[in-house]
Amino acid sequence: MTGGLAALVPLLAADNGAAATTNSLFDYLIALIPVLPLVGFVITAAIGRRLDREAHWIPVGLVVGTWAISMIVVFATLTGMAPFGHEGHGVTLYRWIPAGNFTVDVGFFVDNLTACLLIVVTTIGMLVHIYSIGYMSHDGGYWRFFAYLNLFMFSMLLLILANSWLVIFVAWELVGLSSYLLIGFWYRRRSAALASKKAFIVNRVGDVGFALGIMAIFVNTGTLDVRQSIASLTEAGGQFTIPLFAIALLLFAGAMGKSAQFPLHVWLPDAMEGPTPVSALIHAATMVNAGVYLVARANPIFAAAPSALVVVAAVGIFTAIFAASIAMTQTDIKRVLAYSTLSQLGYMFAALGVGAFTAAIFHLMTHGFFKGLLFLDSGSVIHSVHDEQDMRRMGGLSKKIPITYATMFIGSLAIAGVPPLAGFFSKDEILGEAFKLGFPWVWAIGILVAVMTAFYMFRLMGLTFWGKFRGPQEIWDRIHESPPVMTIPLIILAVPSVLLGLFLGLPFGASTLQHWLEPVFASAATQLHHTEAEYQLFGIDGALIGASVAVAAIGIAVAWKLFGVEVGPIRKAGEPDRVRRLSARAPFLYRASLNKWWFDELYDLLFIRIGGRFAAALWWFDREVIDGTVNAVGALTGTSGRRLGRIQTGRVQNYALGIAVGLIVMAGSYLFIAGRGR
Amino acid sequence: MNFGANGSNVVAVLPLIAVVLTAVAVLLVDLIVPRRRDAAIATAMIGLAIVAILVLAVGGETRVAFAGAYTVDRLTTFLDLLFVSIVVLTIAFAPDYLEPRDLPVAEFATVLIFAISGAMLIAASTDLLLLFLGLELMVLPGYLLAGYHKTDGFSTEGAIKYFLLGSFSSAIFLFGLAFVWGLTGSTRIADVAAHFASGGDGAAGVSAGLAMGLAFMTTGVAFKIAAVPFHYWTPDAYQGSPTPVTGYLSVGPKVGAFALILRLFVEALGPLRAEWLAVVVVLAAITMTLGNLVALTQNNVKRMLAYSSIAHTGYMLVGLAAYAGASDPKVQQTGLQGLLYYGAAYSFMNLGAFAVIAALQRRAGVTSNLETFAGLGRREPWLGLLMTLFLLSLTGIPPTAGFFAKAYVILAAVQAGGPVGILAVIAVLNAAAAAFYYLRVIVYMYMRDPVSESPALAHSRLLWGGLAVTTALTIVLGLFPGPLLDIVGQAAKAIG
Amino acid sequence: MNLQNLPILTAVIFLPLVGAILIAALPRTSARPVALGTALLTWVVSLVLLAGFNAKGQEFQFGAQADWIPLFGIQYKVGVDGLSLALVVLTTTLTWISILASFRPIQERIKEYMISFLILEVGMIGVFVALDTFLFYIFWEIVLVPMYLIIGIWGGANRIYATIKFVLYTLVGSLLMLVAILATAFAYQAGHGGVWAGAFDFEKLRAFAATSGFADGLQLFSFGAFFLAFAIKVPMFPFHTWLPDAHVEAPTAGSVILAAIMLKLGAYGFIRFAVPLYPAAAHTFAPAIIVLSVIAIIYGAIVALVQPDLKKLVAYSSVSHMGFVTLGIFIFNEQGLEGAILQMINHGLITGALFLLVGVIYERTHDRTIAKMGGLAGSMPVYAAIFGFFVFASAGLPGLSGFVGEFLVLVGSFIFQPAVAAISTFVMILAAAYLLWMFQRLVTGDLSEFLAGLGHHLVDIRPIEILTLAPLAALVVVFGVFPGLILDLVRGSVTSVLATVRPAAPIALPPIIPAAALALIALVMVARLVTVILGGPNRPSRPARRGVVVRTADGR
Amino acid sequence: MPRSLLTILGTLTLIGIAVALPIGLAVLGLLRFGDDILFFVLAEILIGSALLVVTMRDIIRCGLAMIVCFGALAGIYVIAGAPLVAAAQVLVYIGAISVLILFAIMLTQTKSAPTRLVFQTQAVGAGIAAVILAIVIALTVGSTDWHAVGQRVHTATRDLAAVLFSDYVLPFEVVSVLLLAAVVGGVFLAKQEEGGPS
Amino acid sequence: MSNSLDAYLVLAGLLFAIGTFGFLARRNAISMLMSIELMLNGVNLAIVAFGAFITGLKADGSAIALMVMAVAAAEATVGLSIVIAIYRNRNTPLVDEYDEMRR
Repeated sequence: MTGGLAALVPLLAADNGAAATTNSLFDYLIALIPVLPLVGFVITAAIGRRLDREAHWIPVGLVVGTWAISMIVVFATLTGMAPFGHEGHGVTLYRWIPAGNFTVDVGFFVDNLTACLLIVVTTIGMLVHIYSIGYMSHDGGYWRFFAYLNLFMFSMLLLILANSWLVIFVAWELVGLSSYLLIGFWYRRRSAALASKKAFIVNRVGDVGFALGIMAIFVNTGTLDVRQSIASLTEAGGQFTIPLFAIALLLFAGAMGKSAQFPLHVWLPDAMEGPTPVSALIHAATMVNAGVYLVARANPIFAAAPSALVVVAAVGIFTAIFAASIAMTQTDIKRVLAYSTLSQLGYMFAALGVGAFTAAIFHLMTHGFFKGLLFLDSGSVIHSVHDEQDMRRMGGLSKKIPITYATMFIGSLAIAGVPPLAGFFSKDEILGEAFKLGFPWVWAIGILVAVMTAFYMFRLMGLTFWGKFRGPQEIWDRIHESPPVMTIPLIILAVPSVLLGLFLGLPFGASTLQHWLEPVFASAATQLHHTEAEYQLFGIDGALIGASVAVAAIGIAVAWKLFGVEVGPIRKAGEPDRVRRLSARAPFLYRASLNKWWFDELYDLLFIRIGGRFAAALWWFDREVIDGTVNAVGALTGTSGRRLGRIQTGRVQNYALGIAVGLIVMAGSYLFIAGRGR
Repeated sequence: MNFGANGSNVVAVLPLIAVVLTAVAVLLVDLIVPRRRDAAIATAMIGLAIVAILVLAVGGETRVAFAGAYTVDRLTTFLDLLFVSIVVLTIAFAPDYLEPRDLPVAEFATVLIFAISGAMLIAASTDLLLLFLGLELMVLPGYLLAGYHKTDGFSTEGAIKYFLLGSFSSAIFLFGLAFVWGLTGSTRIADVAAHFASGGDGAAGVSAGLAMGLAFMTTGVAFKIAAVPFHYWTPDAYQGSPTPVTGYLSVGPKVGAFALILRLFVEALGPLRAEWLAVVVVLAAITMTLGNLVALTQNNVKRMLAYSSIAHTGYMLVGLAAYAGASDPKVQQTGLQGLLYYGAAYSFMNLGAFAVIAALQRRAGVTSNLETFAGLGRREPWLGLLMTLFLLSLTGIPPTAGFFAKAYVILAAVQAGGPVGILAVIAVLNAAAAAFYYLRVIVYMYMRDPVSESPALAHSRLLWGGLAVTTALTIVLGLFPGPLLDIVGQAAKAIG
Repeated sequence: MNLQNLPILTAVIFLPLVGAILIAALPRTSARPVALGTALLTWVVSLVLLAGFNAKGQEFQFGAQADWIPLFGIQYKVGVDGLSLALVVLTTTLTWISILASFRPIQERIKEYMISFLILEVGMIGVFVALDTFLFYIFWEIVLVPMYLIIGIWGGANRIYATIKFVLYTLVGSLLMLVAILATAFAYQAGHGGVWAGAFDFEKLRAFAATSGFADGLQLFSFGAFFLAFAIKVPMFPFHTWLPDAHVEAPTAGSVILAAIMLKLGAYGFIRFAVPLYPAAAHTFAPAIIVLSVIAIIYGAIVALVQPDLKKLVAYSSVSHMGFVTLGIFIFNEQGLEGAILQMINHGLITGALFLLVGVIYERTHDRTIAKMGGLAGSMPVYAAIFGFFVFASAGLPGLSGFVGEFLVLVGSFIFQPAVAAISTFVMILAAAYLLWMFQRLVTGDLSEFLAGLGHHLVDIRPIEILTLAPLAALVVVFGVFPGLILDLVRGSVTSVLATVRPAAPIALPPIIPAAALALIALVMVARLVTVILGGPNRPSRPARRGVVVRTADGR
Repeated sequence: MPRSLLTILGTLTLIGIAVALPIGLAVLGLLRFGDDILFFVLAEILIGSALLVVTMRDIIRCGLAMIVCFGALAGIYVIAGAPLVAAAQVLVYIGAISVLILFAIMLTQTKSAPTRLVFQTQAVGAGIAAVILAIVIALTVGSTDWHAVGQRVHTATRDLAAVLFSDYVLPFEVVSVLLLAAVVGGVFLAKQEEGGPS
Repeated sequence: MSNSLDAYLVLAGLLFAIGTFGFLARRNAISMLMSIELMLNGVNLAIVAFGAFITGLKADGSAIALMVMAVAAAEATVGLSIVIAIYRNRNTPLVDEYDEMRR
């Protein structure tokens, strides 16, 4: 009890954990990062309804505060200031679970990896909050939306800050919850409700693996502290109950769920039922990166089990091409972006799989910004055309919504890998590393995906902004640019989409990011025998860059050819007939892409129909066999009673005969007993 | 030797004399002031109170009278008090039933008191002939009581069935007794026991004649206690009899017959228990099982309670089996104590249950069908509550007398181990099955709406008083079994 | 003043009885306030227990002892350790909540209802604090009667079938347990030179079991009997079929108590009596019980997926959740046992709340069919929010109390055997599936035609209803964030139980007896399956009212 | 009337056998004359009349046969050396019980109660049970050592009287109470209620 | 033969068995009553025989036999009164028609 009471005053107990250091100011700051949004959530959930249209002040304000604190902490971390140093700094709040030798402390730990994610999460989170003020301004559940968003921020920050596997798992589930709430935000829409449920359940599939992985870690190491357990797991010559390979795959299962990797990808496209800021924040920039973060966090474990890394790479790159293939034919603007997200996440996993952890985090950061930007743009588009999401009823919007158009164009260039935008650097690094680290097949597929990426992004641009408007005239007349509260975040986001790559990862020698993340990934690199090769701009590296740029160009060109372009002087109308002919020529591929390779149908068959039948059969079994047995025992008793009751004929002579027979039997048995006794 | 006028003999039989005189007095009072119920009842009650006082006064020390034919020991005292309470309660419950049917109370009380004199005689007899006579004195008035509602076809039908089968079984029993007399050459229980203990017929194995005698006696006794397969009379006689009589029949003659068993099988034939153990075990098992199974399907509460009474016989036989099956004298004692405790507990709870039925039948023409009980909890909440208590006690739900009694015999059976241990398991499974039909009555009382809205009846104070006593005992014997345990402990010691 | 020396525990046990008697004596109108007052008073006094409890000590505290039936050494002996105390407080809490929740729905025979409820509380508390096996049994059976009445009188349409099934099923197990209690006492007595003193005293029995131990045969029999009694109560697969029926028919508060407390009686019995007294037999049986628990976990969840009735769904989810409890107990390690206890308490809070919530709906619609519902979020937003909260708590959302217990059990079972944990963990998916399915059908979408037809009857949750749910919600959060509050409390109990028994052996080839038991269960099921398929007698789903007219004369 | 003829023939045959059997046995030396012959004849009469009691159609004749049966039994008692019992047998059974039964027959055998069927449908089963019972008893009796004296003992009336009023005084009194109870109850039951059903 | 206990006992057994047969087979209540009397007489014969042949019993045999007779008389009284009572209700002495109560 005492532990619990002390926990009510969190930081007083900060020194009961392993790291018994004097409290520094940063301990409080670190703790405040997740606590502020939690406070925002609680307040808004409690009184938000009364605040009505003013409900955004508290949550947005607190998130801005979080961002500010985060930036201080990030700065301190990355510059290796006092308590952080090279290895990072942790703070323990209280002992959460004291169960024998199974103890879990709630505490935070900030190192450079965390810092990198903090940048992405808090920045985009803050911008999305602001953006939402405008986007959601007319929605009935205004306060609810901000409450959920704050809950999400809390969960996501807890996820990246936690220093115990189990607390990560808690946050893991909580982001799942907030995702559920936000996808199903418009609960009256049946599709939204179904999508949210699907997201949560599919995530749970991955969570099972994660949970088992955590148990395995505990069984192997006796602790759930992230660093301690990793340290003892990667100790040389360690003998473990559960092989590391299994642990790595179990953790990866969790990552697959949250990051929507094949075959658990099905929830993410449906998740677009949520409001667009949600898609931007959760389903593009932050939550879906949790899987990448997890694998990166556990990188020594993976490095110690290289065969698991191959699995990661294979799943990642397959998801990349698989999702890209679907994105090429989707007509819903947000779905295109959703599949694009899947595909980009696949890249990141491929990077992790090949051992290029830094590259993966690099792409995570750049992708977070430009995909967030793209989603917010799409939101702005949807907003402007009055909640129309089908690109077939768009077109020519560039004139009406120029800021949106401009920022989206930047985002598209970034994702397509056009230098010197952010996406170019990060994607190029992934592909390059894959090639150099001995995974040419990853590189080859990756290149193909790059073509497809450039293609579907500019298909999207073409269909949305260029050419003629294909929707109803009355809509066209009312299209207008979004309010500044929405466009300013777009502009702000466009900046890192352009510059972040240059800043973090200029590929000449050790980049900034590499420098930052070196302490986190060093041991894994050693384990995997990576050697720092000289950067050869005019050798292998230059060739790879050239290939990347080339494929991006090819993709863009094909898209322009088919769907038109209106950039400055380059103007060309789209060729819908040709598109039609092309799709008719490859009907299977086209249909497969359009129908997302029928995975929804497959799962529906497997889990809803067959699984439902099975469950119904089991219920039948329960009623008829198990309960039937119980009832049969009862019925049998009753029946035998009824049968036995028939000897009571009512006729006294029958009774007497019964007695006489009983007498004879009795005599016989006594004689028998007597005979035996003799 | 002349025993007749011996003073100590007279002292020993004083309670018996008093009870007979009470019966006669009631008859005389009825002759002097005819048709005055209260006078007859008052006489009976006063007489029985005197009897009870005499029982207590005479008891306390062991008195052997009539050259060992008649012994007053703790067992006698305990059983006598039990019998007196049974008959007092029965008389208390009867008027409410008899009055609307225009049946006289005086004759009822007289015959009933005669019957109980037989039971008291059994309790004190240490002579086989006296046991037989006591048995007859107990059951003959019983036949008459069963047919007491003589204008009612059911009552007389039950009576004649009871009578015919009862006489049949008496003859069988007597035949068995004769065999024992022939073999042992004595009618004294002490002599018989000594004969068998010294290996007269027992040690070297049982002679065929003795086996025959045992078979006939067991059959006769099994009939009286309504053990399967000699139980046939029970449902018909119970259902047919006037309800207070049914109540009496279900406890008085049953406990009396068990008293006979204690005197005959335990005291006299105790040395042969290895021979009759197997029979008792089988009887107990099939008695419990059949009683409960058939009770499950009954729709008439009296008939259901008749089958339940059969089942309870089975439980009591478990105590007897524990006595016979145990090698440790302490455990044997436990078995007998269990039997006695069960007898007492069963008497009170079952009388209580029948009293409620009788009270419901205060309006002539009301049957004892389950429908009668529909909505009782609402119509007459107190009666419903009490009935619930008695039924729960019969089920064996703590903290009631029935529970402790059941636990006690089961404890004895568990201790005895072997086949008797299996009997314990059969007993509890039966108890679970039995819960169904007891609970069914509760279902009707509380969970069904009344078939017809009839106004609550006014019940006599006597009935309420009697119910209060049975209720109190049903609860107290369950919550604080200690005192009674001491008593039955001493009683059992007298014969074990 | 030392709290330990006051007869507080006895007061907690019998206060409700006093209240019941008071209600019986007072007029009908005072039944509600008196009942609530009594329950609240009991609750407060039980909190005093909590305050005065010394969590460091492993021995029983607040003990009270008096000879009852000296002849057999049967005593009135009560006392609490952490486990008991936690469950007692859970009981007192949920009782007043249930009574409060009954104010509106129960309008008929309110006196009898309240009396039943308070006596029920006496029995439940008694079970948790009895330290004499005989006394334990008595309280155990006392619980049956009021529940029987509560379901049977104030229940739904098919209540009589359900209540009789409930009672009979429970009785079968408990009566065998009585035999086992008596046999154990006798074995103790025989081992102590025929002296009965202490033969029913739990502490003495436990000490005896720990030192010389009971004979193997007795252990197997007694454990088997205890197992049956407790397994039916928990209920473990395949003894669970009474539960859905009982829940569906019981009134709301009855369901709450049934789920929250009554099911815990069985689990408590396992921890308190079955394992410490018969450790060898427990060890022998453990593999079979673990198999059954894992089946229950998965099976309950799968069957819950297809339930058309809200209460049935929650009932089957209880089967699944309680599977964790039995699993945690019988893997015999600290994580498992602590998790099991935590799960017991959390299941009590969460499922209790879910039944309250179902009751809220039922009170307005008089229906529980999921298919008829829909769109409640629009017309009952607060209700929807609270409902969602408990749905996620039930689904084991971390941060809420359901998670920690489940996870601890899983960790324990992973230590025991990873395969067991792997199978059991899958329930996370299934639980999310059936709970969210229910939630979605109920809360989202447009208001269903059925509900729309109710018009203004469909009011949002009332303050009194919130009052019943708020404490539960608060506790769910508190225990989710600070599970140590419970874990520290019960550590002593856990340690003393585990000291008596070796860790369970992994399931490889189970010993012959449990294997035979499992085989028997399987055989019975197969036999029944064959009869059902061959068109055997159909199950009488309604109260058996066969057409056979038993010809009994309409006699006296 | 072949049926009545058959009955007469059968009866004659049975009587013939009954007479021939003791003579034959005596000739063979299995029976000593005197008591043995008397015993045997009385036993024959006893069994024969008992069989008639349980088989005859007309219940009044059954009652008469029973009187014969009891008379024969009294004779056997005399042979067994219990003359007082024999006397009591005559008084109680023939004098009281039989008459009582005959009265009851008169009271209950109305025209409306025809004697259609003498036997229950289970007569065969009853017969088998009775035969088994008889055989079992006979076998048992034969195989048991009763420690009996070789020569039957005559019970002097004086001895019996002494025993009766010393050892048996309590049973004696009990029997009187029993009879009182039976009479009180019997009178109540048999008494016609005024205004009751006829 | 008249000096052999076995002969008396067999005779008693026969009488008892005949009585049993009558009791089981006859339909008329009074016939059944008579059968019971036969059985009791069989028993009495056995008792008297024991009195004659068993040293320990001597006069006891006769005394018991007298008691049994008295009991038989009492039984007859009771039985006949019941028969008469039921006859008033049912107008038939045939016992197998008294089967209103069964199962």
